Amino acid sequence: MPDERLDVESLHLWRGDRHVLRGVCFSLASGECLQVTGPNGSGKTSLLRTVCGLMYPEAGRVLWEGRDVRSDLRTFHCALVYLGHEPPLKADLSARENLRYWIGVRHRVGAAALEDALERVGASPWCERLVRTLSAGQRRRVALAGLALSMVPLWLLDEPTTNLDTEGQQLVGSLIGEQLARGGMVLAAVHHELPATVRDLRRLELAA
Amino acid sequence: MTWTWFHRLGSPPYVYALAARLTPWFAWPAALLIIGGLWGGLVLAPPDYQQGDGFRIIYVHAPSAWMSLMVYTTMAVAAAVGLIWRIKVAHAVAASCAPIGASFTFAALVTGALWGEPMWGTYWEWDPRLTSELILLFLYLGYMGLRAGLEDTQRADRASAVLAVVGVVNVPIIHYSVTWWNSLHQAPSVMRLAKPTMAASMLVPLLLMLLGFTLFFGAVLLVRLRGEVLNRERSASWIREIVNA
Amino acid sequence: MSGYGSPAAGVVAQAAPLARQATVWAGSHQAPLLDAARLALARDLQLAFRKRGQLVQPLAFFAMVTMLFPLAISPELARLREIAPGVLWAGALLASLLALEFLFRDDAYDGTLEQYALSGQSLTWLIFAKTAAHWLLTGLPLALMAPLAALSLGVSDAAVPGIVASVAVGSVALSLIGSIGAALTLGIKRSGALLSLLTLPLSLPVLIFGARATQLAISGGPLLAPLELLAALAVLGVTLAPLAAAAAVRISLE
Amino acid sequence: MSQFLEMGGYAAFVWPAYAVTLGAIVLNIVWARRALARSREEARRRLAMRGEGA
Repeated sequence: MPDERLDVESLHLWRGDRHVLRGVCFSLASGECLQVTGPNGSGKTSLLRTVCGLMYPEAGRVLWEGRDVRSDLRTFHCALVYLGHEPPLKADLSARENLRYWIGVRHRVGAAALEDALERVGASPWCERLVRTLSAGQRRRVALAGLALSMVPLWLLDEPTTNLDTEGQQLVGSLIGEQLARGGMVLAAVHHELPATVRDLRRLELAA
Repeated sequence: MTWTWFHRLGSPPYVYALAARLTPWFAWPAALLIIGGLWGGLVLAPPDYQQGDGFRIIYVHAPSAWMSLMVYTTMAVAAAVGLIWRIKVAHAVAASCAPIGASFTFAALVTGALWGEPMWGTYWEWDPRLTSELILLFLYLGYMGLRAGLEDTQRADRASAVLAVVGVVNVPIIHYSVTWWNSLHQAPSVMRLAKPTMAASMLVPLLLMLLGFTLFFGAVLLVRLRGEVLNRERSASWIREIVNA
Repeated sequence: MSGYGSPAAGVVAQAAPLARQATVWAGSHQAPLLDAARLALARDLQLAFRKRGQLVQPLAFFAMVTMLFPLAISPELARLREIAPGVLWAGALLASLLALEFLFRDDAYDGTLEQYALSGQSLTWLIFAKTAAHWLLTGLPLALMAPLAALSLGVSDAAVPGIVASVAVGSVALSLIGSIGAALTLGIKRSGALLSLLTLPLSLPVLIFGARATQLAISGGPLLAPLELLAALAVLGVTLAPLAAAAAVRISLE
Repeated sequence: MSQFLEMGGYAAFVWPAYAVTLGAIVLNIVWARRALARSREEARRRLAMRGEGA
């Protein structure tokens, strides 16, 4: 297996009484971005959570480099980062502390890399402030800094542009672009289209 | 070959049909055994030389206490199977067990207290067996409370399964600690179950009752199991046949 | 749930060099497990010290409970001394229960638990680290405060070391047992009563051995036996409870 | 017969104990049947709902 590769084979997921995912199939190779669209409640978030192994599908498999991720979830998790609806930040820690803990649990973070990431998302001026004092858009930027810090091949993004201004949305576009250029892959559930700067974009439409 | 029956036990329609077919095979022998045990225990068995006719409570107390533990163990084993192999039917079994076990634990407590009054002169004695039984009741209530608190059936199944397994690991520890605690504070209890010298005329009705209660548990479990299996199925066409039948 | 070997370098690092020499994914820098656990512990401690008010609450509660008994029973020290072990342990049990509700709740809300579960680290260890933080923030302070409460109940100061030891060891087991209940009740609104119903029966052995050790400490008897039993419970808890709690956390994320 | 009912002076304890246990048995039967009926009803309702939706 020379390349990182994600294959999703006919996922079926039920939530209570609802058949949320009805045989979703796709695959992602190095340098590819898949944009998942669909109306509210069509299962975009569920798809991301099922792919990363938080939810357990009734049928179907997720393969990473040709192997079922269920056989070794930890290895798969080392290769991905998942960004949910809400940035995973503690209100009572500063932006910088949050990043240090969040990403530090995954892998070692150098001080310089941390500052670079904060600089990159334009968070340097306010990175000492407690997250509870930050706006929703600023929090989203901190989460993006975490994304930039975690050098992993697979990004799973749930509505990455929510709450961001135009400039912030461009930032998401360029971060994704860099990730693809590195040979990484991105799976993004979006309501609003990803910025046009993202090339090699493929689409997956989920029905309601 | 030998595994096919095991796999079929994971298939809801098969289990539903099997449970329906098996129920009478448990229910009728259970009824006969319990009636026989009652007759033997209340009429045929002679009064105890120390406790007189008061000892006859044993024929309902001991089977209830046996049920409380046996059902909990069954529940925990089913829960563990469901948790490890993600078998829905196993979770359905575990969920069916809890109310049955809780009701008999309650019965064991009440009959124990009613036995205690003539024997100890008080309804409630902090006897290790009764105390453990009381805690077991709390474990059942906790299990059912957790199930009730979680709305999503799948989550309720898995979370309550963890609790059942944790509980079954704890039951021996709790019993040991309560016995240890009791030995510090009072003389050994007066109540002695299953004396080795128990006469056959006393023992046989007890065995009949124990077996009868166990089969009764099987029958009730099978009825409840059908309901729980239905609750966990969503679109299968076999449900249509059952519901419209 | 955590039966894998150490994630070590991660498969990415093995796969990447073949295709793209240039890209080095972070999988190759996966933080050692102990570093990750230490970071999780440090995060919880730092957060707790940012909210000192919440830190004091269980202690204040414990003091209040201890105060209730002299008022409700009698101010006679001889009688209070007799019931002191029960008062101390019932108080400690309830106080540690009070703090349990917050063990995972905030982390579940803000997505931290999700990130832990997806970190590639052993969730069991991270949960253990969180439980350790919980003990440092409630169990240990309670153990240090228990002698004060005991002295107010007429216990002689010779009993202080025994009381501290028994509450310290016993509260380890209490925190661990409680972590299971706290993880199971995640996502249930108003889970306080349910949490008590789940946790208290399981905590009973701790109460029994702990109160006995305290009693022996007060009467000057040999308290090693109950203390050893308490320690055994704590060890059993350390080995099993984080596994169960991690399983419960995963279930809550499903 | 009345001697049997007296239970050697223990009637006040023996009969309630039997009553409670047999009560538990009867209640289990009733509850189990009711639970099954409820599950069937629920299943029927869900099928009907899906039928209308499709």
